[in-house]
Amino acid sequence: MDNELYQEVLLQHSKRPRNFGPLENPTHSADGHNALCGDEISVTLRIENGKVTDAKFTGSACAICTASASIMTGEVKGLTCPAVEALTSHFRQLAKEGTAPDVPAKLEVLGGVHQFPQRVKCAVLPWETLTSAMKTPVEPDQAPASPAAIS
Amino acid sequence: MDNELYQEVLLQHSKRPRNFGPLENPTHSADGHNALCGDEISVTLRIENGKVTDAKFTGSACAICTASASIMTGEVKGLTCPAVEALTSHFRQLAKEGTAPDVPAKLEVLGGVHQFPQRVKCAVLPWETLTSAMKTPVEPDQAPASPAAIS
Amino acid sequence: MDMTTIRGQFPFLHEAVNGHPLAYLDNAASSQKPERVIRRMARFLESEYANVHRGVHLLSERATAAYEDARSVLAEFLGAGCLEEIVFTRGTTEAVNLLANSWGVKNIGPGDTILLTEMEHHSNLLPWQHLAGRVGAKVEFVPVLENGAVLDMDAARVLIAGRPKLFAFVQIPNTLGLENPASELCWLASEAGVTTFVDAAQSVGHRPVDVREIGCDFLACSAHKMCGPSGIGALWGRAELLAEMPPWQYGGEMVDRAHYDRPATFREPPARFEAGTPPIIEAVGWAEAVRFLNEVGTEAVREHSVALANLAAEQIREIPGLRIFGPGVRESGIVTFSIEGVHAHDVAFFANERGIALRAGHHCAQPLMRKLGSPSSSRASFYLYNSREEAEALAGILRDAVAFFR
Amino acid sequence: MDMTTIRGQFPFLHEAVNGHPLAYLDNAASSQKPERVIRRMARFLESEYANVHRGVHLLSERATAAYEDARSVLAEFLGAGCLEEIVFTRGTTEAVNLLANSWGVKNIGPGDTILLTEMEHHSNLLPWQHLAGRVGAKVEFVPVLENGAVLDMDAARVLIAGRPKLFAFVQIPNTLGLENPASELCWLASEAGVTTFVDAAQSVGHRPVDVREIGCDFLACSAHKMCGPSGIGALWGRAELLAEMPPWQYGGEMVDRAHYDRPATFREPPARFEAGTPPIIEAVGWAEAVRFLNEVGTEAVREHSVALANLAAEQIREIPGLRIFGPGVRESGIVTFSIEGVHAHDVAFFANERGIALRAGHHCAQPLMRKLGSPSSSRASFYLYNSREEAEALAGILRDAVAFFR
Ligand SMILES: Cc1ncc(COP(=O)(O)O)c(C=O)c1O
Ligand SMILES: Cc1ncc(COP(=O)(O)O)c(C=O)c1O
Repeated sequence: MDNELYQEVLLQHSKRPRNFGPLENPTHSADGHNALCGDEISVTLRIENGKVTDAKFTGSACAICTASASIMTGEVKGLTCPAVEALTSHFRQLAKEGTAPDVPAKLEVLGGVHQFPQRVKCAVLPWETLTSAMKTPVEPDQAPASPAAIS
Repeated sequence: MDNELYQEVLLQHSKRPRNFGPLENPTHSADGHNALCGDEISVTLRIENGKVTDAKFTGSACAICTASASIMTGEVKGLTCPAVEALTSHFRQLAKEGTAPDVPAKLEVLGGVHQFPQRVKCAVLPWETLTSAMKTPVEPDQAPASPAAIS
Repeated sequence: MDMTTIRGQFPFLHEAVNGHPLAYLDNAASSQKPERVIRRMARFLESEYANVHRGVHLLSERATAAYEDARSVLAEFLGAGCLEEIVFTRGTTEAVNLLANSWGVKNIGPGDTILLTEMEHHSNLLPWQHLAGRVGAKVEFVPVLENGAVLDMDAARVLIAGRPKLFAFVQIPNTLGLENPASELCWLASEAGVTTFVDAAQSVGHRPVDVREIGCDFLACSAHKMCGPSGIGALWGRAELLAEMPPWQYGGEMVDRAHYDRPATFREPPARFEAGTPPIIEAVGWAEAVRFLNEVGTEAVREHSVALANLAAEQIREIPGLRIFGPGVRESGIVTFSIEGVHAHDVAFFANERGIALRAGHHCAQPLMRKLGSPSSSRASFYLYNSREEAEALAGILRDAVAFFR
Repeated sequence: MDMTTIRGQFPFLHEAVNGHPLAYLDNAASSQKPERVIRRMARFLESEYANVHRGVHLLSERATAAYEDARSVLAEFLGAGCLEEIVFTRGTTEAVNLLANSWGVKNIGPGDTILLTEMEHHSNLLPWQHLAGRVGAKVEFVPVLENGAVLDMDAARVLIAGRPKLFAFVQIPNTLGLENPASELCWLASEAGVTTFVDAAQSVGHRPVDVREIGCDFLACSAHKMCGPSGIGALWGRAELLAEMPPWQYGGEMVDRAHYDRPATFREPPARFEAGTPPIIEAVGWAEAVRFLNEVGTEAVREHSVALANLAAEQIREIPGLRIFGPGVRESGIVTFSIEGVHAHDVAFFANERGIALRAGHHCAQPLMRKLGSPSSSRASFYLYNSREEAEALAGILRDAVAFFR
């Protein structure tokens, strides 16, 4: 297929996502889903001293969403929470408009979605889930809910 | 106006309706109305020994409805209740189809409405009200409700 | 407004009755559609149609884009804060029922008051009476004064100060030819902390309507009364109020997660209130109607319609026994009247034989017409494609009708 | 069926995607419209349009005649006892909501059971769950067996024998490619004194449907899924049941007498259930769609669609990791599938680039798809204008998608 959506590097991320799987001892987590197309994703974080020290994801999602989550979890590791928030808002702009300031080169491959309005939500979903994860501390004795546990 | 609906004799009945006004000592009465065009009519009867001995009507209705009530009240006087029922069903047929068996000549002027489906209800309303009046004895100490009393 | 250009855009004007050109004066019941609305709907069906929202294929993308474009066109037309404030319904009636069953059931309880006016259309009366019966609230009415000439503003002030839970009123009634001072009423209500709903079925597309200028909380209108198709209307509501409202109808598109054994969770407005396949073709046609009206200008539409109504009213007022309801000078394109000794139904029938389309009956305002002493009346209502000639023809025909029937 | 003639009547077939002809396989979501339906609606708007019911003028008479003609065309198409048994709604979803809020609220109380199946569309699930929550009733489900191949008839017998107040089930689910034995289920229910509702959104216009033959009490369908416009559908109900049902929405046209100070009285069905200006243009378009389908023959439509679904299913079944839901042999035009390692959303996107319109997602049947272990799947659904070539193209494109994404 010859279009600007599924670029090779994006396909690689979707076929072999990084940071996919359960995170041990997460401090924060959240589930996200796209009611319209069926993407389901969970993001788990370890936040220590105001910094994201580790980030992983699980779920069942389309190539765009999976690649976005794969790249995202790599990029946010080591950032302070305010830096993650800033990056998230730049990423939203990238997905909607095709360009945005201060976006790491690795994320730019996702700029192509802006030409496909129905897919923007797929690219943005991991970031929305990340935002809600940062606000949702994990109760010590309660394992994070995985999407599979919902059915 | 030149059409088969408002024939001269019908217009005369609507301008100077017969049997219009309150009936003294009615034994039966009912109100009828056409929610779609605003015809309001009351029919009062005196029924003695299974015969309609007197019939009158009041109300505010269009020319077709008024003429129909005027002719109807004249025609049913002196008929037995079963005969009124039979006549009513023949009249319905006349209004809907333009002809019907056993219809007194005076009623035939109303056959023209069948060409104007929206007016059939106007012609039939007095007869429907008559039917329900025959089933509704007047309580001795309760005057029949006139449509004006409703507002 | 250039009448030749405008009339040239309405195909229905080619129709005739008994050889008479058709003068359509039944606009308050529903309006005719310009060529471009008819064409837009046909073109949409030929090359852009599919179900909306869930599809990733070409036609579904086109249909979704056209449907959501309609929402934003309407949002802008009404001065909405954002397009999520527009909920598509079947029409004004469904919008009021939605509001009563969602906002109403949540916010109105035993002993509460719902304030209406005496000049409401049945669709802004019956849903509230039913709700009041269901939850044990009561309904009060701001009276109409002097033969229907004007709303009793003193009474309105007193009743609003009594702090009803809701004040729901019509901006332009479909009977009286008057216009209520919507922004003043909403200002009084909001000072008293009273939520407001404006029935704008007769005003949107007939005069400029801006929800922020009016200052209401909710407003409803119907496409078919403003050059658009049947089958669609809208409820506009302030985003923060819509966000707190429970769903009313349940089904596809409005749900977030559904389960066999647990209650579902629902999406944000407007999706929450649009269960099932929405009126898609209708939204597209409506957007085209709004574009058309924007080009003509709604203030020009208002001036034209009111001028014709005044012209007609002045001429028919001379007829002995004829009574016009409402104010001496028309404030909308509507002229409702009764003629002593001639029933409205006969008037309309007679006028039709000469090519003039009038409406007869209670105009879905039974209690009002009963109060005014005329359970059945005739109505001529004017809109942008009507002409001076049409307005002038009315008086002659009514004179003939009087001669014929009286 | 002569495919060249049929395809020639559908203007959308002139569309192309990236130079590929458009193969529209999203019919279960909504169908395309033949030229004659599009033309009929335009012609109606040009020379017959007005509001219905209350008018005595020419256009109002024409519009009323066309609107009521549509009711009788549909009544005959469904085998209704009389035309008063047809209530026009926005669609199937609104029909179910009407039934739940009118018949349901009146007849279902605390401790009662509403019986559904596990394969319901959200629109025949959520209104009942909401009603159950509101009145304190409970919802039970007839299970689906073996990968969604068939309804568990033994369980159905037991659950029906438990005498639920209502058994509401889908005749042709929009996911599984199966058809439920509607008359057998209704017979079991009526033997047990259980009222029945059939969701016929996917069956009316796709196979012969006769309400007397099915033996149900209520049935609903949507015009847009059967070559008709959006914005209209119908609830059919037995006259004696409709007669006992309270109104649901309130407004113009459905009221007999309205008052300021007393509850209103209401008209007989169907008027009682059609508050406000109805979908007029839509009814006229729907009637034309029914005439078209009557000429083609609904049994021929069924055979054609099922044959194409079987053809497609046989070919795609060979693809490694591809799983088709439902029975081995198709009973409707629907083929829902998932592919291991390739998400449905990507499949649909990929197929669209080659001109094939598929649907991806939960198909408004979240609990079912979750039970089948596939929250998101792809669906190809066939209708009368689809061709063998289109069905055959599917397998090749899916192979390419697998190579691309896996
Ligand atoms: C003032 C007013 N409100 C509400 C309505 C109801 O609108 P609809 O029939 O489009 O729901 C009408 C139209 O009949 C109206 O004139
Ligand atoms: C089986 C079934 N029931 C109900 C519906 C709802 O129909 P509508 O969206 O037209 O209200 C659909 C269509 O989406 C369906 O497939």
